[in-house]
Amino acid sequence: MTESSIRPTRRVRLPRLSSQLLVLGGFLVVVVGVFASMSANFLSTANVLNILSISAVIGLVSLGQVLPLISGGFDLSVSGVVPLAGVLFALLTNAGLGLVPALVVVLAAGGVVGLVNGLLITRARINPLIATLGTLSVVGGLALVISNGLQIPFTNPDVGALTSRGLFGVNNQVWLFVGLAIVVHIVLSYTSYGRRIYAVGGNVEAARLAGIRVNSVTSSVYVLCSMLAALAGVVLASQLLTGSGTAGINTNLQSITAVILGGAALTGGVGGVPGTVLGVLILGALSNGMALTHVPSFYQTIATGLVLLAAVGLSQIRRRLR
Amino acid sequence: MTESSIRPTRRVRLPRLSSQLLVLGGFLVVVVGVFASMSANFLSTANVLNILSISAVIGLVSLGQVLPLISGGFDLSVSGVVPLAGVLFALLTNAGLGLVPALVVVLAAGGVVGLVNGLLITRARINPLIATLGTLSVVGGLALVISNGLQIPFTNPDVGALTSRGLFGVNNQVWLFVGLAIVVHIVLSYTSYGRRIYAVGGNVEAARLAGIRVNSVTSSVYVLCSMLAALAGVVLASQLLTGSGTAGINTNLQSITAVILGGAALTGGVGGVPGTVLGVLILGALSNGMALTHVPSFYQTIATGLVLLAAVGLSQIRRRLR
Amino acid sequence: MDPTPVLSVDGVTKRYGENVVLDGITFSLAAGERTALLGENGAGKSTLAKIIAGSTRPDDGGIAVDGRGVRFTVPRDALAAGVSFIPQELVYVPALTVAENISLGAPPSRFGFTSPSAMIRAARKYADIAGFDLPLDTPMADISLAQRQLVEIAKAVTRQARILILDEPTAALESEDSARLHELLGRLSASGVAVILISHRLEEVFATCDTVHVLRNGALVRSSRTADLTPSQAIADMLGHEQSSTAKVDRCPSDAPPRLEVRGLRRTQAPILDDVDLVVREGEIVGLYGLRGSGADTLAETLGGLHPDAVGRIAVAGATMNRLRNPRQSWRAGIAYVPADRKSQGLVLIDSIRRNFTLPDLRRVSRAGWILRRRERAVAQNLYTRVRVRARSIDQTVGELSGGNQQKVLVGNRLLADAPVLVLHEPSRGVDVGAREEIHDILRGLADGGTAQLVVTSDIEEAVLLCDRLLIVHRGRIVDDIAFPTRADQARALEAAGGIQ
Amino acid sequence: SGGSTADASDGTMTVTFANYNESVPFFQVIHTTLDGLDPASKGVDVTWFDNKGDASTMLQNVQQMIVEQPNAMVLYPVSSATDGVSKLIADSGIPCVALNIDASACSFLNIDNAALGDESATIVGEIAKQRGWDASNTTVLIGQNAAAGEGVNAAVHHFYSTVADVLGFEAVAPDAISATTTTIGTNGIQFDGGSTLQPSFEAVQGLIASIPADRNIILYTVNNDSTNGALRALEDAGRGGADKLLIAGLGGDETGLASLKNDPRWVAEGDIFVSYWGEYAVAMAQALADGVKPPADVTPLPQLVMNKEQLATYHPDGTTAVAKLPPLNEDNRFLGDTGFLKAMGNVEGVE
Ligand SMILES: Nc1ncnc2c1ncn2[C@@H]1O[C@H](COP(=O)(O)OP(=O)(O)OP(=O)(O)O)[C@@H](O)[C@H]1O
Ligand SMILES: Nc1ncnc2c1ncn2[C@@H]1O[C@H](COP(=O)(O)OP(=O)(O)OP(=O)(O)O)[C@@H](O)[C@H]1O
Ligand SMILES: [Mg+2]
Ligand SMILES: [Mg+2]
Repeated sequence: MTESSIRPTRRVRLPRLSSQLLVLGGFLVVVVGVFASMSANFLSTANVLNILSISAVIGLVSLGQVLPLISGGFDLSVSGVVPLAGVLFALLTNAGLGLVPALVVVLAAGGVVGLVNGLLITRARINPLIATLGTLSVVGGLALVISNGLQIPFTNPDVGALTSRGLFGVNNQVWLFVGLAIVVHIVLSYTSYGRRIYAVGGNVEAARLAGIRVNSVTSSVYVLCSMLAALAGVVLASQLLTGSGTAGINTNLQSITAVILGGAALTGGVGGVPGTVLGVLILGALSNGMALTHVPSFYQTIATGLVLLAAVGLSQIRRRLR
Repeated sequence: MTESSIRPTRRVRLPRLSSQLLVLGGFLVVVVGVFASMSANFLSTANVLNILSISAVIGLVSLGQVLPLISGGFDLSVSGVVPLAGVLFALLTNAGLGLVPALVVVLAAGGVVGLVNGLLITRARINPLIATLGTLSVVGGLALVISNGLQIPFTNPDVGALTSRGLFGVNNQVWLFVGLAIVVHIVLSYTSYGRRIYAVGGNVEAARLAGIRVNSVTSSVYVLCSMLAALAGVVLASQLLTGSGTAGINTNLQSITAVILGGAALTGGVGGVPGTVLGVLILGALSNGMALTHVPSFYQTIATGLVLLAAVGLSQIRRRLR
Repeated sequence: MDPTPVLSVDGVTKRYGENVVLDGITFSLAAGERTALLGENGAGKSTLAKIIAGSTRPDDGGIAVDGRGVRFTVPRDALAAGVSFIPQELVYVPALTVAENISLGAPPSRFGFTSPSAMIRAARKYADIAGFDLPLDTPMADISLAQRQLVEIAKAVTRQARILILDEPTAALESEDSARLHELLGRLSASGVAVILISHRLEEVFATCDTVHVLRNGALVRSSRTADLTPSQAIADMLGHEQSSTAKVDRCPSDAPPRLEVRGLRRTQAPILDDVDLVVREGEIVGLYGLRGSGADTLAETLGGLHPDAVGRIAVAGATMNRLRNPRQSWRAGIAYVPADRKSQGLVLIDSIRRNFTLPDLRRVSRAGWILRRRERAVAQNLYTRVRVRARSIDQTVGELSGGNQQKVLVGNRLLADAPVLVLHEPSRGVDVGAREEIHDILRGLADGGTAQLVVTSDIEEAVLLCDRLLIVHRGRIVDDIAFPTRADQARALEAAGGIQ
Repeated sequence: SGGSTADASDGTMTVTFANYNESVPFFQVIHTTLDGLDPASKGVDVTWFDNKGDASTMLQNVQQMIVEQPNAMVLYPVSSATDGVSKLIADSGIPCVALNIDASACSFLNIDNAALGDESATIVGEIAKQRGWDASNTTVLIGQNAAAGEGVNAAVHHFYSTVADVLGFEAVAPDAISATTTTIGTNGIQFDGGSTLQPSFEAVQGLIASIPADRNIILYTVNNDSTNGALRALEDAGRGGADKLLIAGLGGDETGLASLKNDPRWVAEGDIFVSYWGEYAVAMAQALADGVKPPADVTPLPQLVMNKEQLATYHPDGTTAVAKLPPLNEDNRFLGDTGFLKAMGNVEGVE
């Protein structure tokens, strides 16, 4: 029981985490390198800011999505929450509500959707796929109903300021994303709550026997996930200056992809923020780079699939070589 | 039920399966009853045939999807295989190839996609979500590339016959679905291959130690799933008399929903054809009934979500009461 | 005795369907008392333990802690009341490290914040208290079954509970670790912790426990002080009748041809195998005994096809290979391997007994890929009676069986194929004395029929009783070979396993 | 099929073009037809982007088009969620054409959907009236794309309103029909076909049993993909008889023109010359880059609702290729002054 018995074993864990992050980081560097060599514009400040400002929305959703994924589930309903939040935000601010109260209401609405997800999963014991697919239908339909299928432009001129350039010329939503990424990372890695999420995802029975309030933990991650999706919906609406019942309807698969690319598994118990951020950036750089280098649209779809497989395949090989 | 008293050991397993099927069947009856009371046309021969002929496509995909789900994975790429098969079938028959040779080529192409999925999952150890999402991108993109994004009407006038009314006035594709449902059911329930699929899904490590070729079994279910999806694509194209790169792009979530509604779990090892068929019929009756009673599309979306949650929630409650 | 018992169980009853699993169990436990729960497989011991620990709810009856009635709905409630529980089937988080598993649920934290180093420190403290040397920073998935058991014990210690329930903690432990555990239990009970120990190893029960409660068919048939009871009386209570003699059958030295021959088997990754030579002859039962990390497990796993990186010469019934690439290859070569961990490696818990029985040899019950239902039922029913599984029927889900009965299903399904070589890894893990005897009888019967058997066990007594020859493994080498071992050879075996020549 | 790289230095003009959704044939032909006309040979380099029908992709594309600093840009916006991208475009100062859906920072180039609906309804309505179809025996089936907003759906709403007028149904104002309307009085049903083949097929197959078997049916939708899907469902249900069904197409695409030519049920086609939208949009982009200010708020695209007789005049070989595009009018005459449209030489009266 001396130090020495602990030291050597330490080696095992750290490289395991960072090896995957390294592969992902390397992959991002390769993607960036390829596009930079193809187009001088790719690494221009303006374009990098573009990548970041576009990635912020899917990034926020992914920061939410990482929580249910670690806990062993996932949340398809974010694709309904994002447009619902945008529409709601537009309706509320247009009705004269201030930006902050409107934001609070929208986040609360997101929280309610998450709570419903949580209850369906923990109380009604409906599996996360069906539960969140069901709420996706309901919430997505609601977004269209309350907007009557129409686009709702903002009448409050201050809305655009939410996503305008801020500190160092970087858009506010990017800072928001960075800040929340740090917060979520700290929560996951350095709080008892975060460790409980990993425990629940790693083995729910073990967590239950260890006295963890499994149902509360599970419900809470869906609440947080939906709230982050609602926030992403507000950001997207303020980028578009319009509340739209169809804006953001692909965010569920995109965010799940980013999080899994970042090392999470559908079986739960693994994953984290650094990998997720890398996953978001890889997908963002890829889609921007292909548009910038004028890859025809259908080939973009094909290339995205191939790159996704390559990225995940590589980190698997790296893992097996250990 | 007298059977069971003679062979008392039988009692245990049958009711467990049928209790869930009963709930589902009951649910279907309720759905049908509600719509029948709202519209006299709902149970008209013509409309029932409509429900069946529309359900056949998603049914064929679901018969494929049930295999990966039982084996503990799932296949998102069917949404790419269905349109690819339709486009390919249109191009091949328009180029003068006979219907049967064209069908064989299309099924083989589907098989290749499935094999790629299988290899990605078993050899590259990429998880099924990412692997099949990746091939979905690639295959879906391919469908658009080879059709150049256009609809391809069939020039061979015999194509329509594939899905025309056949025996007893029921469309051919319905008979195809019924036949294949029986075949898949028999394979799953009465063959050693079927047993192995359940074992792999139930505990992959135990299956491996029991000497089962886990990789072959896993790969094979993806091959079969893709081939059934390709067949569904041919049926859909011949219903539409057009090969379209976007026809059938929702079949992945729809089929997974039907299979899970039918009692399968994402964790693998359970599920089967009878439940899946009921799941397909519930979804088909619901969507037909709402269209028939002129429910606006946004509300249809909401109602579908609610019914889905109700159906799964109910069978859960029933299961817990046991 | 203490006037208010720390735990009293009053008329606890539990039914599964029509099956009465526990029938009005009543007993109490004083602070510092160490009690043993004994009973056959399926008698209801684990169910009772789970009820006390709040992970299962009774249908009837109540529990009082410190004289106050409690109603646990989740394990959390029981933990809060001071009850700590290690279940029979270990439940842990494979992806998390040992340290994280030890502090699972209650990581050391200040204002809700914690850190990996704080968890390591806390875990080291409790591992030290328990006296275990654990690789704290290794994921749980990467350590051996025995080590996982130790982690679970350390985890239970962190709760600083007043009632500690251990469900067959020693089933997978070798003697040294068992001794450490009992020493730990002694210290805890001295400080006032009440201990409930469930075990099929009667010697340890009689050596360490103050009182004994015997369950039979869900009823409490005996509560007494250990001092007032003999092991054979306890066994009679468990079985409901006297046990037939367990005397060792005399067997002749074998000069039959080798069925399994291993030459120069090497593995460089830890745990290493260092030039292992081994012969098992037709009809011979060879035991393999070694301490944790010695390589005994690894050797068995290699023969099961789990370590393709172990290279040498392996000859099975004539065919020679230089390695076994996967379990299928080893199975096809004629080795039936019973893995150590029935839950993760052995059984499909959501499937029925029948399906589990026939899974490894579906060919026997099918024709042209078509399952012959009647033949399958007959084969399964036959095995069911042969290994004496106690269940409702061959159609019961394996996950619903008691631990020992699951073990019988596992052993049974590997017997189906009549393989020429049988490698058994902890074959009687968690089975009761009667059933262990039955399994031993079956194995001896198979040996008489010519099957060559290699038995890896952490139970030295089993090794000595069952085997015709006992090989001792230390640091990846076979260091001793004891023919026809008797109880007298136990000390020699233990010394050799510890590296003392 | 990507455009060549934009390069303004050699005197050619660069235009970036963000299309609505290239996997949908309706939009795809805008791209392929313009590619086929080889704009580079007429001094314009066109670079293509695909909004993929997704508002955030559109946002990303607009950002990137601005990074490329073209001489002008064409945006086919996704829905009307355009205020955000308008702000970016306005800030960039790059001249911009909004095609079909308006964006405030861009000059709007569009067809008149309402007029298309009205004119189609007049043609079909008259034919139906001659056959003796009236409120007692006729159902009008209109197919919207609910999520696309009123701009697109105006065509079908106006169609119903006018056809109701002609056939003497209960009068319904176009704006009385919304995205959630399904039953319109006793003679109308609106379904949501999402502008695409399969969803239209499924929607109509679902509701077909609610239309009594002896009813005559008039079918009109927002585009021909949708119409074809609906038609397949009607035929499947045995409701496709030539004496019981009348169709007005919208799009002027290959299938629409072929059907107008060969299909007795298909009696009108709203030809919006959609294949040539790219040509007009690029011409307008060139005009804007040259500093021209369009005279009207909406610069009209050519459109014409054809009956069977008119088909041969405009599409003599039955393909979407036109002999001559219709002449310009006062509101879009400035397009004819651009070098691009002159070089194309396929618009009547423009040399
Ligand atoms: N996959 C693995 N990765 C890293 N270390 C491992 C792995 N498997 C086993 N070990 C380590 O090897 C050591 C011994 O393993 P194991 O228990 O299999 O040996 P054994 O000789 O069979 O022991 P015993 O018979 O006492 O169970 C342990 O310290 C364990 O941590
Ligand atoms: N979930 C369940 N459903 C149905 N029956 C169950 C369930 N759990 C346990 N049983 C039954 O309860 C009885 C008692 O099981 P229990 O696990 O308590 O036995 P045990 O005394 O611990 O046996 P062992 O020594 O084998 O561990 C067994 O017959 C078992 O089949
Ligand atoms: Mg037990
Ligand atoms: Mg061991």
